[in-house]
Amino acid sequence: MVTQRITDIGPPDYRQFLPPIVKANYGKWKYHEILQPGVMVHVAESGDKLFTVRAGSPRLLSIVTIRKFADLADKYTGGHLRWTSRNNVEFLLTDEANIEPLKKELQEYGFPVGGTGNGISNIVHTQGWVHCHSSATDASGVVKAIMDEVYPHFTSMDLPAKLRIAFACCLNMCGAVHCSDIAVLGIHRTAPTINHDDLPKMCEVPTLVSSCPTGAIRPATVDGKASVEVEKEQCMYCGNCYTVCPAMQINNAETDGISIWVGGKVSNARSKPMFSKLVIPFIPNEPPRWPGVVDAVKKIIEVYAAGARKHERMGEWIERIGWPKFFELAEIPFSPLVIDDFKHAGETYNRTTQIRH
Amino acid sequence: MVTQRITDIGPPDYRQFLPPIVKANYGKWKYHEILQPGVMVHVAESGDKLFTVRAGSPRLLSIVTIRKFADLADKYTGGHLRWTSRNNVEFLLTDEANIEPLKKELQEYGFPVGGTGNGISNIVHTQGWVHCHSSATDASGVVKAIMDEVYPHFTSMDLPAKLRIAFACCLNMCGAVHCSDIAVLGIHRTAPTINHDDLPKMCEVPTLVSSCPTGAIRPATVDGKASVEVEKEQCMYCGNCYTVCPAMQINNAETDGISIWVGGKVSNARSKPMFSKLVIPFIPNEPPRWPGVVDAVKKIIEVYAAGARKHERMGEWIERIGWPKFFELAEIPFSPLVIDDFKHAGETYNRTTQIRH
Amino acid sequence: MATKDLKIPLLEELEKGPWPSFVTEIKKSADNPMARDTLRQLEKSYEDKISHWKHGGLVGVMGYGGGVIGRYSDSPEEFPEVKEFHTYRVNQPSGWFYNTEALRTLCDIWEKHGSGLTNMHGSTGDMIFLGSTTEAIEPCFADLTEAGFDLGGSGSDVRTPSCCVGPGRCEWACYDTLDACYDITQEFQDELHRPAFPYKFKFKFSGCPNDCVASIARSDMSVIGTWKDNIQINQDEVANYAKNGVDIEAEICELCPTKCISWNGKTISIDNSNCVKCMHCINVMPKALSPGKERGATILIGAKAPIIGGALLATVFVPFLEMEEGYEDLKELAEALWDFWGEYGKNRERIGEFIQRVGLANFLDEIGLEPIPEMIAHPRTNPYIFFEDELEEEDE
Amino acid sequence: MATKDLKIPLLEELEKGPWPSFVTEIKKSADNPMARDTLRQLEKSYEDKISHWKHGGLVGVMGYGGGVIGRYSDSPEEFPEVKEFHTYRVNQPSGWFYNTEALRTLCDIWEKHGSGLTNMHGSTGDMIFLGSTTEAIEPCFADLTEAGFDLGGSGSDVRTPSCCVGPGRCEWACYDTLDACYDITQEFQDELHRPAFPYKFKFKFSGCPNDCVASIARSDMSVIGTWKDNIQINQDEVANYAKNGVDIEAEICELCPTKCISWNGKTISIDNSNCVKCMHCINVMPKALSPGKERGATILIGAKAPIIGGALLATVFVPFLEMEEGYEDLKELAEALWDFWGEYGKNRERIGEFIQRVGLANFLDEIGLEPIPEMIAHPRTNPYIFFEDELEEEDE
Ligand code: SRM
Ligand code: SRM
Ligand code: SRM
Ligand code: SRM
Ligand code: SF4
Ligand code: SF4
Ligand code: SF4
Ligand code: SF4
Ligand code: SF4
Ligand code: SF4
Ligand code: SF4
Ligand code: SF4
Repeated sequence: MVTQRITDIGPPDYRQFLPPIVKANYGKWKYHEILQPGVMVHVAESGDKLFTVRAGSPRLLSIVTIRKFADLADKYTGGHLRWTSRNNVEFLLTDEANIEPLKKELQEYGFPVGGTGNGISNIVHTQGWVHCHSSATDASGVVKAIMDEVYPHFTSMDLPAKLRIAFACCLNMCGAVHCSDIAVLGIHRTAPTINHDDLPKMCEVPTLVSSCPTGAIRPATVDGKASVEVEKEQCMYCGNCYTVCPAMQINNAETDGISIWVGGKVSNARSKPMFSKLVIPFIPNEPPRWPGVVDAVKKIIEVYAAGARKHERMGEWIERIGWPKFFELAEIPFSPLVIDDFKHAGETYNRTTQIRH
Repeated sequence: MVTQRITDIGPPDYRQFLPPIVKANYGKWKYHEILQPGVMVHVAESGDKLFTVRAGSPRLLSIVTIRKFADLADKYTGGHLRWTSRNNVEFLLTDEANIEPLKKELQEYGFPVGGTGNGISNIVHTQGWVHCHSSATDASGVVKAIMDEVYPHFTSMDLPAKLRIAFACCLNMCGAVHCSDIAVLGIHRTAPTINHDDLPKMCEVPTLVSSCPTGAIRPATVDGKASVEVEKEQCMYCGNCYTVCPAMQINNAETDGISIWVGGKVSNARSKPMFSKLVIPFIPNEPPRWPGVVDAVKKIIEVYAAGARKHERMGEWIERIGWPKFFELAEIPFSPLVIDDFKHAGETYNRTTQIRH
Repeated sequence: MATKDLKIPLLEELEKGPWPSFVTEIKKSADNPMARDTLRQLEKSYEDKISHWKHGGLVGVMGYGGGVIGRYSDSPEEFPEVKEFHTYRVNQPSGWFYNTEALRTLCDIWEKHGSGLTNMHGSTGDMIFLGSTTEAIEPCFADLTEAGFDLGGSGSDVRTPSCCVGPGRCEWACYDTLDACYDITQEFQDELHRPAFPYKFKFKFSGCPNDCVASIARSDMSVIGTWKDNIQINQDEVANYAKNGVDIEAEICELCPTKCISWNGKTISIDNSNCVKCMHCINVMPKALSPGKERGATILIGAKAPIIGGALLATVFVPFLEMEEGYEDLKELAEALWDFWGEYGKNRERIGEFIQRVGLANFLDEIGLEPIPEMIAHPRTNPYIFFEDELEEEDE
Repeated sequence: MATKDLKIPLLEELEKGPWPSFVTEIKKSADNPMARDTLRQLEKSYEDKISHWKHGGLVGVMGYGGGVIGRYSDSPEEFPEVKEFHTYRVNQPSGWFYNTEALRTLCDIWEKHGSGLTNMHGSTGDMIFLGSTTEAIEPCFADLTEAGFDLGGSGSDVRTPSCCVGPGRCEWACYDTLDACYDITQEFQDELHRPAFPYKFKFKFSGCPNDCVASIARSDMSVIGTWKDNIQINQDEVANYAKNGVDIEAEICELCPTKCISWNGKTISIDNSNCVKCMHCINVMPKALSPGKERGATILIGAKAPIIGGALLATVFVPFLEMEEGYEDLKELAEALWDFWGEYGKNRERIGEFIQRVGLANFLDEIGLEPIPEMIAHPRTNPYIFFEDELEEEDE
């Protein structure tokens, strides 16, 4: 029986999915051009041209939509499409004439074409209340609310450079938001509440104790049972204990919310990769449309768009103008909470007289 | 009796020592020029001119020499002179005609004029074997050996920018060498040897234990007496315990020696202040003339002088060309010991693909 | 569609606006009772601002230690259809290339065994099949493998590798990202399916320093294409860009991190010995410039998200590696890392944190890599140098 | 001089070469038996490569806790004259200005009570009188104070402040460094002479960001002159510099850290709102440029050498302070720092390390300074934010 189960076959060989034009020109591309927002041509050394139409997606897709994409691909691309690392769908065409009809059908179906060049692409994000237990906020809803607002930057390329927004619903940062131009991050702000009845049944105390990065958790006997206690002053609400032990409830409807970080990047172009930096420590959860978060993001984009030079990413712009100026322009009050107090905090203090007075 | 003792009077009021021209033009200087190496003129708004003749000094001065300086000052400056923050002597003249005779007398007496502008000034240094108990090497001797060699850069201004050398005989770094273009630093390389007889008499064990930054020292009972033991793998030879407790002998004739650091600076000009970085972890003590150290310093200065652009300090130059290139040019083998493994080590790893191949 | 009776007014606010709505997507599957209860429970979260999912007991495929994430409603009476709501991580094909046949097959399988909801794709790269019962796992897996698909990673294992589109479309790919990703995934099937590491280990492959899969920020082994020789220049095209409005001095020369390009108004010249292969000039003038011909990759180790010691970017381990088919060097390096980390890494200690704990120089020594200056941003600034080992060697 | 019978062949090697020799200096004092034994013991150190000094029991002036560093030969039989060889730290006048009368008086005192050897000056700034017996301390001190001199600091106290030449000669002094140094030294005589802090506390005063006393690298309170308004420009002199060979584009515009100067071939213009007062342009063209007129100082806190936690540069606490005579703000700040550090600082914990331990934001809160973005290089990159306090306040 067991021998008949197929295991460890790995993913299918990608080669079977490559369009013929890709197979023919594999590794032999010469240059590309962005023809219009969301539409690119890649020209091969052979002269062959591959057209890409990129459509935005909420990432959470029903099979109904996937089948629709398949229909469109059959109609326009010979059945070939791919997804991008930011969850957009790309239709891979050889016939330039098919671009506009495909665009039209996509847009009619509710999927905008764009996300290329110096604009805003899709927001990389995580599960939120749709699937994850430790989320401090919803993911898809916040992303939808932001994308509705920044939509004009998805369908145009009018920013100084690429602007990458990422979202994660807790500081595990599954979206790897930590290197984004703008990072929207769900945060818990209170220590976990402990379910002392479940704890001994569900969790191993030593593993739990050692899961806490700050050493806030100590073994304790509660009502005669082996449990733990949390030293509140030491807890920084990372939720690590909750991931290890469900009896440490970290979610809190009253105090959970969202923080905003800016100026990270991943590419090695011009400047080195950089982490995003905290600028707004807390905005409350305001479902269904999170106006506080949306406004904050919008404002940051506006001042960036107005101030940055061509090709200058958010973080590069801020480094040029200085953080004090950024806070001033973005009209963000300077919170003491943005001053680092973690392990390498001293490395973030200003240690020069170079100041704009 | 006690009431007659004079105490807490502080230093004498500096005003009484200011030359009349300084009093007259105090805070009203307009500009300066370096007329020749070691000779400057400061021009006041009033048009008055103050000439400064700067002479090198070994810092360790006999009263015989100080009296000689006083004689020269009486002869040429109306009795006015000062020392600089790098231990040079400055004669403050109003009569330009006195410059050359003063220079001549100084040089005849063995004190070179120079140290200004884009050259090498005096080496800031510490006590060494002349006075300190914890020195891993001599100070004055190493400094003398280096200055003899770099002397042409003291009496000329032929370098791309200022080049500040500092020397400290142990990692207490009394010379504050940690932000110097070239830092020469005495180092111990073995854990202290403990004198268990003296220790209980001379030192408090708890203070001693807590003096160790790495927690390498533990209380121990040796021959029935309260003493300590050192976990050798944890000791990084900082000598902190020795300063607190003389029974922890850190000096070691076999293993003590010198390390070389480069690329620090203090000024806020152009770049921010920077720490010096370790490039040669160890050169043995070679009294009386330390040829290994002298050669290393000379080589670094040579490649810097050849490679740096005008106004570019050592550290700025290295940041521009990259550390791999520096090691190559200076012909310094890359030792794993220069890779940081202290608290913020991770911050010093290369975290970008930006590499010269 | 049977969505009229769903009372989800808050969520329906999220059907407004121009961006495609995930609520609409879930509604599209609302014939499926799991999808309906997903919406109902989510509406409840929107009301009371808290997640209603719990995690708990291990679920999964026989013989695998990962690939399925167990999830349970905390209000199973209220939302019985999502009482169990596990996700599958289905290993995507390299570069997320599909044909319609494969997509339709996947949809059919997921219609049969689950909620009909997916993430295309998860942050690591997998297709995420969102929501199924414990019971469905084994049959769904059988159908998937039958169709040529397998599960990806979860837990303390090799996670599903991912890569940029690379030579499939991009003129800048300095090695074959699609092939490398596929080859490594196949090679380490056992490590991917049977967690045996101190913690997760992620591979990501980008064809050039633009790093379109963000590998330097989120993979334990980041493989980023680069080149060794001179940037290829077509001066005529440079002139064309200049003519068409690119301000070469301001947009390129001034932004070059090492200022190694210069422009005389007619042609550019590059001091390639000082070029750090950042891509910027090439990005701005793709018709005029291309990476050199001697291509390979930089291997960086140890990126991760903040838990526990703070986020890390990856560190250079091999400045330049020729990426020959078979990728033996890469595999050997991975295995050397795993050996040392596997033995001495603490539970839930990512390799990046482990390296920092033991010290880069010690780590290199253990895995047998020569330390070189390219691995560090700068040498140490503190004098706390451990000489003991060296001195002991001298003694011997 | 009685140096012929000294057998110091190694040291005599150090009398060769063009740089003035400390050995020659000690020889000059060789009529003094202490100086002779200094040479003999030093020769021994040169032979066996080790220091022959010991520290030990406290020595000092009655009523003072510092100012004298006790030192003993470890071979008193061999070198009886340096059996005791203590140093005095004699507080220098501001800016190290002397007249010959004062110098001669000092020489006479030191001839009478000690070895005749000095350091002009110690790294902190004091005159160092090098080598005397325990017995001589009190009489020497009496003669010094009689002549108007006092001891400087040592131990866990305010250390002897020092300052650059400032308005005494330098056209760039943005405040009166000499006066500030003198005033602060006088104000804190008690703190200077009677150690009562967790560890040492150093003041240093530089008149402008060139920082000619290296205060940012080695003082617990670093006071560095700066200005708020526009750099003063004399365009004719700019043109003269250009004519005389300064390549203004390359030497100035390109090296300006914020690229806020431009040069049109005739005149320069400065975007002063982006000038970070680095001094570079002024340094290169002192006749043409000067700091603005609205002058004051930046106050930075917490620099130190590596012991124990690694070296620190000082951190901006007050971006701009008007340096009015009396320096009340400065004194208040110093006292606020000492209060908090004095109470909670650990033994041998410099204030810079203390700030890092308690966190800059907490520290500012305790001493009553408003946090502003100028205090940090950049905001935090980790999500480990302590919200508890804030939430508790909300609750109240
Ligand atoms: C399709 C995709 C790769 C894939 O395999 O899926 C891709 C494709 C291309 N990238 Fe990318 N990048 C893709 C994600 C990324 C990412 C990762 C991310 O966003 O999470 C990055 C790193 C972002 C960062 O630094 O934070 C990335 C950084 C770049 C850059 C460098 C931008 C910069 O100046 O910093 C370029 C160069 C450029 O655009 O000039 C680039 C350029 C390109 C080019 C022009 C390459 C080419 O010749 O085909 C492609 C079209 C770009 C465009 O959209 O304008 N790509 N690119 C990804 C599309 C995501 C999307 O749907 O929007
Ligand atoms: C006399 C002295 C101050 C004092 O009160 O004693 C002094 C005096 C002057 N300094 Fe300084 N500096 C003095 C120590 C320093 C130090 C401290 C040190 O070396 O330990 C520094 C910081 C060094 C560093 O960054 O590591 C220092 C960094 C500067 C700079 C910035 C250099 C740079 O580009 O980084 C200038 C500007 C310049 O020279 O262009 C400067 C400029 C000047 C000027 C031109 C100022 C003026 O208008 O009078 C003075 C003559 C400079 C010369 O020697 O060429 N001074 N200067 C010190 C002389 C020490 C000596 O004997 O050599
Ligand atoms: C599904 C996914 C988010 C998504 O919506 O796309 C995800 C979801 C979870 N991640 Fe993640 N992670 C996902 C990609 C990531 C990434 C991004 C990446 O891989 O490129 C990261 C950051 C990069 C990294 O690995 O450092 C990431 C960093 C974490 C961490 C923190 C790890 C760390 O070392 O800092 C945790 C916590 C943990 O391991 O316990 C975590 C844990 C989790 C758990 C398993 C929470 C838990 O302990 O049960 C989440 C399950 C959610 C759910 O309900 O299904 N997830 N997680 C992503 C995987 C999909 C896929 O296979 O394609
Ligand atoms: C004499 C002097 C060196 C010199 O030759 O000039 C000196 C000499 C000593 N220093 Fe220092 N320090 C001297 C300036 C410095 C400086 C520079 C400065 O003040 O600008 C520093 C670095 C700046 C700083 O304070 O961080 C300095 C950092 C230290 C340290 C490390 C302190 C730290 O927090 O990292 C120690 C160790 C200690 O305090 O136990 C130390 C300890 C010592 C002791 C007292 C060693 C001891 O524990 O007995 C040395 C006595 C030597 C002797 O035999 O006389 N000395 N010391 C300097 C004082 C002369 C003066 O008053 O003018
Ligand atoms: S970021 Fe946190 S809450 Fe969101 S999916 Fe990942 S682990 Fe879950
Ligand atoms: S939330 Fe984080 S810091 Fe708080 S107790 Fe849990 S593991 Fe520790
Ligand atoms: S650096 Fe060390 S050995 Fe030298 S004087 Fe200072 S404490 Fe003594
Ligand atoms: S030398 Fe330093 S590290 Fe070694 S035992 Fe002494 S205090 Fe500890
Ligand atoms: S990483 Fe480089 S090779 Fe890969 S898609 Fe992006 S630009 Fe192209
Ligand atoms: S790739 Fe980057 S470093 Fe190289 S020449 Fe182009 S811009 Fe400069
Ligand atoms: S710090 Fe500034 S004001 Fe003081 S001497 Fe140096 S250049 Fe002049
Ligand atoms: S002082 Fe410095 S920052 Fe200001 S204009 Fe001059 S060079 Fe630029």
